[in-house]
Amino acid sequence: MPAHLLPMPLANYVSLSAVMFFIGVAGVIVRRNPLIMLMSIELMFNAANLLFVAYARAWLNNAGHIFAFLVITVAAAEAAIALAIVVVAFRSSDRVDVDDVRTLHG
Amino acid sequence: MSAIFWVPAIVLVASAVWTVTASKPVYSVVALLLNFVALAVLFLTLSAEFLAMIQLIVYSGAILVLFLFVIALLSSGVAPLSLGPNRLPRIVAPAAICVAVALGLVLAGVATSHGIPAPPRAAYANAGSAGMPGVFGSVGDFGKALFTTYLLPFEVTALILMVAVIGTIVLAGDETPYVASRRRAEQNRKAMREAIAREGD
Amino acid sequence: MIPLLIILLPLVVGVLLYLLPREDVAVSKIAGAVVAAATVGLAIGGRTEEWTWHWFAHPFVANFHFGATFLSHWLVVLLTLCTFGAVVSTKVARTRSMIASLLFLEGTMAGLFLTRDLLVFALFWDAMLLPVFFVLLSWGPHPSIAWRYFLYNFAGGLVLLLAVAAFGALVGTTDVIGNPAYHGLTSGWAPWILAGLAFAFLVKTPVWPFHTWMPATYEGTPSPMVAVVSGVQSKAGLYGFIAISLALFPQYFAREAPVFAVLGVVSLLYGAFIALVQSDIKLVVAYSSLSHLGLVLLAIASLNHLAIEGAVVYIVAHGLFSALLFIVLGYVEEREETRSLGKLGGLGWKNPRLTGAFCVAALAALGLPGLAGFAGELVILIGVYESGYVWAAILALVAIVTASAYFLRLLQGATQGPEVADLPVRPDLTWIEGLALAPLLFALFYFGVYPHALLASGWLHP
Amino acid sequence: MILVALLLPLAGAALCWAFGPRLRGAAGWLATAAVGLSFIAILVAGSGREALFTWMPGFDFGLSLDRLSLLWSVVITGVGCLIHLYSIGYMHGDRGFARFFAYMNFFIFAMLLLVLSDNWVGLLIGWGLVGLASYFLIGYWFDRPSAVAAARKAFVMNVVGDVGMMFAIFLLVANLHTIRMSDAFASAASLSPALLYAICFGLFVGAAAKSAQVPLHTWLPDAMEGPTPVSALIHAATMVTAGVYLVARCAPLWDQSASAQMLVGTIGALTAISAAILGAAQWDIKRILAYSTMSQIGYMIMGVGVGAYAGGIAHFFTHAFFKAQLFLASGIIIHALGNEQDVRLMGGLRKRMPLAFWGILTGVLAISGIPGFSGFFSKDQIVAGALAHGHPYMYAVGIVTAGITAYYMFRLFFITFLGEYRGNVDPASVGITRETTNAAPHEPGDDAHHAPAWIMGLPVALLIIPTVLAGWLLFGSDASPSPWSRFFAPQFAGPATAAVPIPDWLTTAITFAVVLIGIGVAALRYATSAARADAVARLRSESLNMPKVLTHQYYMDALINFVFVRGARLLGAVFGRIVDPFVIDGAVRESATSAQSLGTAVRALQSGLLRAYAFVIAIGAGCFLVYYLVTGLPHR
Repeated sequence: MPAHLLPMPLANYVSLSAVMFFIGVAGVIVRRNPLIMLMSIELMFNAANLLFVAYARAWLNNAGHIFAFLVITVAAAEAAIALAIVVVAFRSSDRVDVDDVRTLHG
Repeated sequence: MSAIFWVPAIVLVASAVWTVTASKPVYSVVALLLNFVALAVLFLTLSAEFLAMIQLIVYSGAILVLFLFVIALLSSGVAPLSLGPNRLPRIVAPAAICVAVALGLVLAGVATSHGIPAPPRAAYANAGSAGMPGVFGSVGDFGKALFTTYLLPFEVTALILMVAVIGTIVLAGDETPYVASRRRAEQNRKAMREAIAREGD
Repeated sequence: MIPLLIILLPLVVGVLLYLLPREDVAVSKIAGAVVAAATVGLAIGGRTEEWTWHWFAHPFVANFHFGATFLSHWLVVLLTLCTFGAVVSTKVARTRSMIASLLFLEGTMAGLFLTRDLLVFALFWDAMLLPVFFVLLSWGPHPSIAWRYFLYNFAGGLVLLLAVAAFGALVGTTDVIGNPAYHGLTSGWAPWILAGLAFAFLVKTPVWPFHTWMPATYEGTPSPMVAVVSGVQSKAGLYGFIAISLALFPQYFAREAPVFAVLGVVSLLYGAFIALVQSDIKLVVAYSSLSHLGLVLLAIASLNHLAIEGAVVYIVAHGLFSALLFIVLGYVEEREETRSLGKLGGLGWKNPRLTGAFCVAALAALGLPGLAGFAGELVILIGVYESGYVWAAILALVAIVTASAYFLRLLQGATQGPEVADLPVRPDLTWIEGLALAPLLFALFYFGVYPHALLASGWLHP
Repeated sequence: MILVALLLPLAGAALCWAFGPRLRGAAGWLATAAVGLSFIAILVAGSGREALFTWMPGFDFGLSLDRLSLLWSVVITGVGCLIHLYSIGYMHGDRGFARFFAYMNFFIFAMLLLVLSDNWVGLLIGWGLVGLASYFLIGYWFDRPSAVAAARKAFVMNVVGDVGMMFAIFLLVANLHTIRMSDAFASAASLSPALLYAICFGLFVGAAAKSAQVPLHTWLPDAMEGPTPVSALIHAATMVTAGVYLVARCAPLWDQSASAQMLVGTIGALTAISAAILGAAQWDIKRILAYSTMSQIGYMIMGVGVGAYAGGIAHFFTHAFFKAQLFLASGIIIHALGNEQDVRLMGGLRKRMPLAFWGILTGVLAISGIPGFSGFFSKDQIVAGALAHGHPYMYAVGIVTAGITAYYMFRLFFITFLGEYRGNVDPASVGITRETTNAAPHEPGDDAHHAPAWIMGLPVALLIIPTVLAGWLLFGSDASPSPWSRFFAPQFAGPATAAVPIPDWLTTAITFAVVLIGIGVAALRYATSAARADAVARLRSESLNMPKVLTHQYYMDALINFVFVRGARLLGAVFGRIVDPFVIDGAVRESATSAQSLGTAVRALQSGLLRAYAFVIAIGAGCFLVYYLVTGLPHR
């Protein structure tokens, strides 16, 4: 297999990434459990990573890898902070529902 | 040969759907784990072995475990869909439609476009078979790029992680410095009030 | 190094004043006066000095580049003279803070005039609002006046900053004021940048219809501060027009010049007629300022070499006599305990020296031949006429007649007529008060008899 | 030397102003000496030109003393010196003695600057400073509201004139690119007729304001609020004739423009006759003299306007003497009578004040044009000149005005000096309603009478000489030109005059006949023994029957007040009270409120629901997506 050839056409990877991304979007909008919303966000991150890696392979440029790596790192940080917020927000409530938190209301 | 793409791809989509639709967060975590593994496989097929490892270690090993901890901590993630009336009923349908339309648009765009850019002519110098040191996607290759060309972003990432750690402590710590100082101040005031009251007698 | 010194010395001393005990009025006053006098010397002596510190080079070059150009040299001299007068004449509660504010104002405005960099110009533009804002907050009759001053001018400052940023992005450097290497900007954005600059300048000057913050501000600010604000800060906009709009966007400014000419003429007449019916002495001078600065804008918009030379003379002259007028009005108010023309009168018998100073200031303001205002006025009008704005020149003549009417009304109302009997006779001008006025009076006479001194030293851009 | 002559009075003014309180009485002598030395310096200099300095780029200042400016300078400093001397007596003991002399000296300086400048800007500066000096001196007693108002009026009117001159100067400088007068005159022919007319018009606005010509004349009668020496110096002898000087100086411009000459001549004639008619209706001695001044300046303006320059300036020359004489002599009367200025309360003063009697008599004879006295010669030249230059209407007006002048001047003379002294009758019985008098509460204090009498008497006595004799300089014929016309021949090389249909001697005879009629009428009404015996009743009925249009000066004041003063104030009130707070600020407030309501509307979007925010973000991202799909990805 020549190094610059992909196992599949690039369009497949793009489509796969898009599907995964929009599943994540739908999850964020529809679900009310903050934990599942966060996991949906992780899905979106991963969709983006998939694109990075696929294009890096297609163009044989490892900048994509670097950025995927950075995304993973930032995702880790984000998850940590977000989970901390969730813990603080819902520590004393008996149910976990983002719609209960409305302090951002203008 | 195409199975090496299609099998992980199907697992990927299916597990993503499961993640979003699972009735309990714990199921979502399991589904997400599956998703990550499938993605790691895809990374491998794209000769990004280092990233595949990272994907498994960081995501599956660290982040998902964190999720599990939080679920356990809150212990209220057991009844997610039986939480009473949805406060955004009107959002769900349009959102679904919008998402579907957008997805359709993207897919249509991908399908009809001949414009997915072709690989640039200046191909990678040391392209070879996967796994070999110094080849595209290898740990050495990746590390060299990370610590030379992309050193600054890497350092900034370190800073971000640092901030995240501190932020987490401040936010979720039981006895945050802010709370502690406030409590001490309150105690002092109280003591002073009592002292004044005593002197009044 | 001298330009930097002119900027930093007042700022540093201003901060140091706060280390003094609050009651130590005399020391702070002497320190302020010494600093102001020192900056006068520096400003006159440091004409050719420049000082540069490279700030950043990306996304465009911006430098802390200070050094006087032709016009800014005179503006800084004017600024330091007015500050000296203001500091020496200060007689308010909390003298220390007032003098510190005056020094802050001097430092920031010296920065504004001396900088050669547009970005630094924009920063100082906002910085110079703060001392006045805080003075208005603490001494003014009502905080709303302070906010009004600040919001109007800060809105101008923000637009200015945007325009400067756009300029920097397009040209690649903002170190362009008085820079012969810069050869104009040709871009579709240029008119928008020009409009942004013009908005800030028009508000600051002020020019009709952006002037409504001005009367209340001038009325509410204590005399020493308003002397500097009216005498020098109002020139920031005109300086911008000459040194930035006109010098950096010659062809675009020329295209829009008729708009500015019309605004100038409207201000000229509008201010004159309103000044005619004001009964508060400070408001008379405030509206006269609107009128006079309209004339300068008209001169700039006429794009005529002669008119712009006249504008330079008139800018300096206006700074001198309006600072003088406001300081004198402060003295009058202090003695007569009112600013109403209906209650003032007969000062001429009681305080002849004060009346003399008042007289010179008012006569200079109404354009008496032989004092500094006249030279600028005449040359401006010749230039305006030459450039083809005949109607504007004729309307300006109407405003000159009106000016003589309202300034005489002011002068006579305050100093002449029957004496107001129910007040004890207050002492005439003390020597300290006279010291505050003397440099301004001298300059008014000197530049009136020999205005060529202002122009003999060269010219910024043709 | 010219510069010295110019600066001496300025130095005197500065000294008097700065050290006034310490100088006390010496201020008057100092000021007089400054003017006297200046007079000598002028005579020593004789003629010449001195470059001074560059005022602005391209604006070079200089002084020039030619025959025209020599004449004016000599009169200014000569008569000025006498009036300064007189003032020492008149102002003795006044509160602002030194200040008065500072102003007077400053006036002399400004006037000299006006006539000595060789360029337009210097002329304009002098023009403005003269107005300022006049303002100071009219408003000298500044605690008197009427004086303050009169001073302001004079100044603003003069600024109108300045502005007219400025306009002319724009035209000149913008078209000829020089401020030197001689250069402008040399190239005057290159200007188009319309431009030339505009220039002359602008200059004449200045001249008319300064010389109190219709319709810019209303300040002059009010200017009599100033002390009497001021009236003599400024509002009779020197400043008000600056307009004549200007027209004579710009003769090369006027010579090129017949329509401008027509304008100036007409205005001059109109002023001459209308002021003379008003002069016949006044009771205040200084106002009578003020209107006669206006009228006489009308003559001069008419003379220089029609091109009879030598005649016009000759009348200036003689008028300076006899009018100063009249004012100073009337000042003696006013001073002696404790500031009474109303002639109805005078009468029978011949015995009491012989010097004033003789002074006013010679002045009246001169101004009326009795042959042999100075006014006769110069007036005759103007009237004849009007005809010679082809203006029969002005000729007629000149003759009629001469008659009216004789009437009202002799009326003044008869009422004041003949009959019984009426100072102790009830003012109402002679028809005085208090608003028409302005008895000054504030003329010099009681100790004024301590000043030696000769100080005030000497100038009056000295002035009698030129009042009688100065006119003989003009005596001459076609065969042997008068010294005057020989002296000014190189100054005015005007076009040759047409043949005159009426010989000169006939003009003289007609004029003299009309003058005699005027004197006769005055004598019949005021000098017959019946009139003298019945003076109180006659004056009363005349006061009460005086036409309203005359007592209100043709309503000019009211008209100007209504149209310009009220108009400007109304405009100011509309701008200041309506436009500013409601229209402009209203727009600003409106934008503030609309921003607020926009904020309220946007607030609803901030539901606080996290998922709603996410949805909005998603829609935004979707918009970008659609945009890129439609337009294609940006290509590098």
